[in-house]
Amino acid sequence: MENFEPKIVAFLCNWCAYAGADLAGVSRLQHPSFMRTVRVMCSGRVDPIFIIQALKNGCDGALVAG
Amino acid sequence: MSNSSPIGSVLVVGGGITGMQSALDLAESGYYVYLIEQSPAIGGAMAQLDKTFPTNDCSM
Amino acid sequence: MITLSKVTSITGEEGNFTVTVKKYPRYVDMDACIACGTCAEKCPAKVVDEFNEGLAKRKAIYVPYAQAVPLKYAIDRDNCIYFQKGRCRACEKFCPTKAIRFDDVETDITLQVGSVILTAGFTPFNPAKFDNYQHARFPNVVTSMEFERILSAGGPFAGHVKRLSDGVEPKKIAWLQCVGSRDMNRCDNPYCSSVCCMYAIKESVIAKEHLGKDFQPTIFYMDMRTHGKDFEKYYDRAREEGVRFIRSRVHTITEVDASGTLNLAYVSDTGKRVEEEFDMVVLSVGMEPAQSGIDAANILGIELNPYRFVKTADTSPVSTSRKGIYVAGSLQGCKDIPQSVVEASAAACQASVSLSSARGTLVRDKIFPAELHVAADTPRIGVFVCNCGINIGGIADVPAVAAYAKTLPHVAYVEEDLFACSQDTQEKMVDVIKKEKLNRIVVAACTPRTHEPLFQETIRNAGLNAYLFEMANIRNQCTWVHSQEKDKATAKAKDLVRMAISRASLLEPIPDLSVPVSKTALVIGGGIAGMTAALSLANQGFSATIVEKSGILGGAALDVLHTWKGEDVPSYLNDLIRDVSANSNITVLLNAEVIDASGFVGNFETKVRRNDSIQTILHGATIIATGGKAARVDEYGYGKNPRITRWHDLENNPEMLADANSVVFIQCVGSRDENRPYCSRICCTTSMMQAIAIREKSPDTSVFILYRDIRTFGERELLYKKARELGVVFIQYSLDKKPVVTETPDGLLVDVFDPVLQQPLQIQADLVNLATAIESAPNEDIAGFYKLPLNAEKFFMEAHAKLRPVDFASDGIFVCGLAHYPKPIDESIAQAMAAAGRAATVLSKTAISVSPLVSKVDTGKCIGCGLCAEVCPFGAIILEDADGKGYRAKNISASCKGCGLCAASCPQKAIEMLHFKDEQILAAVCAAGR
Amino acid sequence: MAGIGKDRLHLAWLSSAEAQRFVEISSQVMKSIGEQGPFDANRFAMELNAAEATLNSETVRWLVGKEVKLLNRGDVYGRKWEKAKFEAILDNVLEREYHKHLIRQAIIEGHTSVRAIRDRIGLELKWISYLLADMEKTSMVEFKGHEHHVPVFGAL
Repeated sequence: MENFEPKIVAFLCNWCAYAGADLAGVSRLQHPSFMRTVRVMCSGRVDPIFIIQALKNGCDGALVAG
Repeated sequence: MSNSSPIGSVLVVGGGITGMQSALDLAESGYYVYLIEQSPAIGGAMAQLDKTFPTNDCSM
Repeated sequence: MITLSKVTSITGEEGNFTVTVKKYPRYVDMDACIACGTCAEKCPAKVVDEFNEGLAKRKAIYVPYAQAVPLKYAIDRDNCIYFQKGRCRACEKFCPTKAIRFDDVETDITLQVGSVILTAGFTPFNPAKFDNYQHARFPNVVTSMEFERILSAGGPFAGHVKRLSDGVEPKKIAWLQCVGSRDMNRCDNPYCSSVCCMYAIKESVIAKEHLGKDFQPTIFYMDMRTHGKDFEKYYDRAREEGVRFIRSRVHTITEVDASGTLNLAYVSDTGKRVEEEFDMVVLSVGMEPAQSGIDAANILGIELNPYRFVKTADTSPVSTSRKGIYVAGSLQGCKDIPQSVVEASAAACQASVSLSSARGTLVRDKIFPAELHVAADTPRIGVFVCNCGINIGGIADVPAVAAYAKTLPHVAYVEEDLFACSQDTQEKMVDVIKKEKLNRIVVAACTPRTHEPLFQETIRNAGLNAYLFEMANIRNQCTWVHSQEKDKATAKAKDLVRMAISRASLLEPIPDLSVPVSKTALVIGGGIAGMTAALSLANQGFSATIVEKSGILGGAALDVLHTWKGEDVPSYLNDLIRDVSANSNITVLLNAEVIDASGFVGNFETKVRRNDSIQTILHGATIIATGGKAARVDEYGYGKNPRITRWHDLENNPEMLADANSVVFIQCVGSRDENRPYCSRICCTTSMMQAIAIREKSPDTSVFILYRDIRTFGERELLYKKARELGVVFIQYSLDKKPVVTETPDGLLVDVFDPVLQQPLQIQADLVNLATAIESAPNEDIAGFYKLPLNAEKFFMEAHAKLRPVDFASDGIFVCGLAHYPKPIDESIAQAMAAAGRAATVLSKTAISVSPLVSKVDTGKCIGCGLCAEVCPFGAIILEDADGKGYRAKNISASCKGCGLCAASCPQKAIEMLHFKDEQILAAVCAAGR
Repeated sequence: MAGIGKDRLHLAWLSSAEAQRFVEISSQVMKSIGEQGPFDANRFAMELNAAEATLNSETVRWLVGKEVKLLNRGDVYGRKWEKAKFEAILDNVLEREYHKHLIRQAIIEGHTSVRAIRDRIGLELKWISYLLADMEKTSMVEFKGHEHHVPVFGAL
């Protein structure tokens, strides 16, 4: 389990969470690099199927943030 | 109005929430807008507020 | 947009002004600056940060705050070491784009404009000069503006609330209201600042969220003024959540010990002297007109009132003393954000009225080359990996990312750029796209939120559809936040690029979407708000139809004699009705009622019934001005005794006062209680005006006002002051000890408990006047026809309580007047002008382009279950009777915001979101894992 | 539900200005997933396929879509549903659908008799038989005949 580098798909709402993630960048707030962002127009767009697909395709978890 | 053909542009003095709204409305209605602000960035006092009533949304 | 500038002179007149503007040097080339922040990192000069109210430091080269627009650095000359001492120039040395211009100079710009709108705002009152507040001496006494910054996640303490003296989390904070407001003794600001009660409650509630259950907030106040929409409920909730409210003015603040804990001495409501310790004190400072606004007003030659706000009339709330110059926001008088936004749109509307013949003469649309048809072609993806100077290239291995991109399917061309967004790279990009016949473009750089439009324009210049473009965010969400882990940042950048390429290969061109606009408005309601809105549109050349239920125009204002500034309402109303009736652009339908509506922005269809005939009106915009009315009450014996009146009975029948020696006003009748948990906003001021009129006419008549909180907000406070000076007696009562009115053979008796004397009082009254609540018109039908939300009290709910006070979430529909919330005439007029101004943004266009990223129903798969129509928050999907097939869902693309709720919930998977199709998102998801 | 652990999915709400909060969320998610270790998609292939099919099923999508309406405005009879009641029904439907798809996946893998299915997925024999009968009706599986007196099924 050591050196385990998880890969997590993050579904971020363009207007809130995605913008928040951008701002974290502007503020240079360092955080772990596991996240792979998929931008959506609203977190309501995220079909649960997407999450199953993410897990099927080698991701270790998912985050939906809006 | 004494001038028969007025100029289709408006000067908005102040880049706070009020000035920005005026400028946007005018621009969307077909006028050229000059928005002037004394500081280096627009936003005014509202940008300084943390959150606003009623939803306690952030004010950005 | 011109920043760092001031107006220095003006000549000319309405329609044709010449204005000179002095532009101060920024010392940074705005076109070259990419806001990477290297300069500020290297700048050795630390300066007090005024954006954070002096609680933090910034550098001498800076952006005021992280989300600033324009996001470009500026040098603060007064604090720059080079300008002050002649050496340094560190920023110049390190700037990757050579954007520093130490030789930048002041310039004068001459502008030709048709009108001017002044919105220079307010300055928070500075309490430093008053020693009783101890702001300058004690570190734990802060102003409310400073406290906002302390609370802010982007503030000096990253949102952790702590004392300035020792960094300890406070357990008890006291807010002191009316600092720099309602005070003639010390600060010469006799007016109420209108906003402080509400922001103090908000700050206390948010502080409690930050500090947890044990935190004890206390607010010391004179009158709690929560007179805005839904404010009263917020106040109620704050009390339930444990915010303590004490009606008292703190007279002495001392420091208890070296830790900075404070002792507050005040007199309780029962008259006892109390001392209590607090960890922090927040001074709820009032508003003063900004000096820059006063200067500008003087240069523009417009009149100010005695309190140095710009002078306006109630019936023309945004017009100044000089024609063609308008004012909006807190420079016109203290007000909150929504009212400022309302005035902003109102001023825009007024400027638009006077310049309507020149509309569109100075703006032009950009023309792009014809689009190539590449949809069916095999993807040839061009990938541009940006170094962003050293912002990306300094951390991630850009050559490796680019080399990796070359190995991916469909990638036809890869290049590295120093700055992908620079003008010359953009031009090169157009050439490359054409030469390499690229048909999908991926840019790996900063964030699409700021740069997608720029690149979309670029590829449109190369003949590609704007939606054949995808960005990989390898700066904001990668190198900037993983700068310590260069390998991982590179790996992540590769993943993000792979995801973007995978998605890009499935992107499809999406045609622009636009809908034609019917250049006419429907105004529902013929009161002051409705008439003002219709007239404001008609005077800009648009036509308007007013639908009024009753047989006359005028609405609720027919019961009003004077505005609070004393302007004559009946004659204003007569003029307005005459102008409306005479205007050839306006059709008035009296005794008419809306019975059904359909359509969307630019294309509404409303059915109106009038005298048993039904007509259909086509219109591009809808203005809801259905008004409100005084509530009927049965409290305090109303209706049983002719000597018990409602306020407008008194207003219309002044002869009732002829033989009255004693008049009692009871406030909040039907307001601020369980049935109507809101403040009706106008009643305190109305009673004040009526009481003043009585005392001025017959000084021997005793006048009593029984109130809960006096809410004479803004400069209306001066009426309260005048009433007190004229000898009106004010007695406060609480909800659990309401006054009791009894009939006796000699007249009326009013029993009330006096909190100052701490004993019951009995007042003999010849007349009892009830300040009854304002309630909404029956709005349910209209709300249903246009699918508009109502709040719990059946007032229409705007799109955003602060920022969009006249809009609805559905485009093309606007609200004004009492239909929105009880309000005085000046505010109704301003809101009506605002609604007209907002409607003009729709009506001035021949066609509205809407975002084409909308949902699309596959009618072959659709089974007509209606779930999508159910979940859509914008009414953008309806069920339609497809011939012979039963119901099928139909998109109304003009109303669609592209959120995708419908697609995620369709049981048949019959709905696709353009540009965010299932397979397009899944392509990225699947690519993420590998 | 699928033994995948709901801890692998995180939901969060934040506004555009809350960069700090984004970082906090990101660290929490990292910690949580880090502790759970890597996800082995092959091991859970059957469960994932079944879960995917469940989520794609019309019944589930329809029920989820109706939530707001049932809770706030009432059903076709005008009755408003309690949130708890709705969730209980939803859980029930989800479980049933998921089990059906699990059985189907097991059949696809070659576990064609009731006992073999039980051994693969661990549900009760009676419940499996009951669901199989149901699945036959909706054409998810078909009865293929007997092998050594044991009924066998095929996926459709």
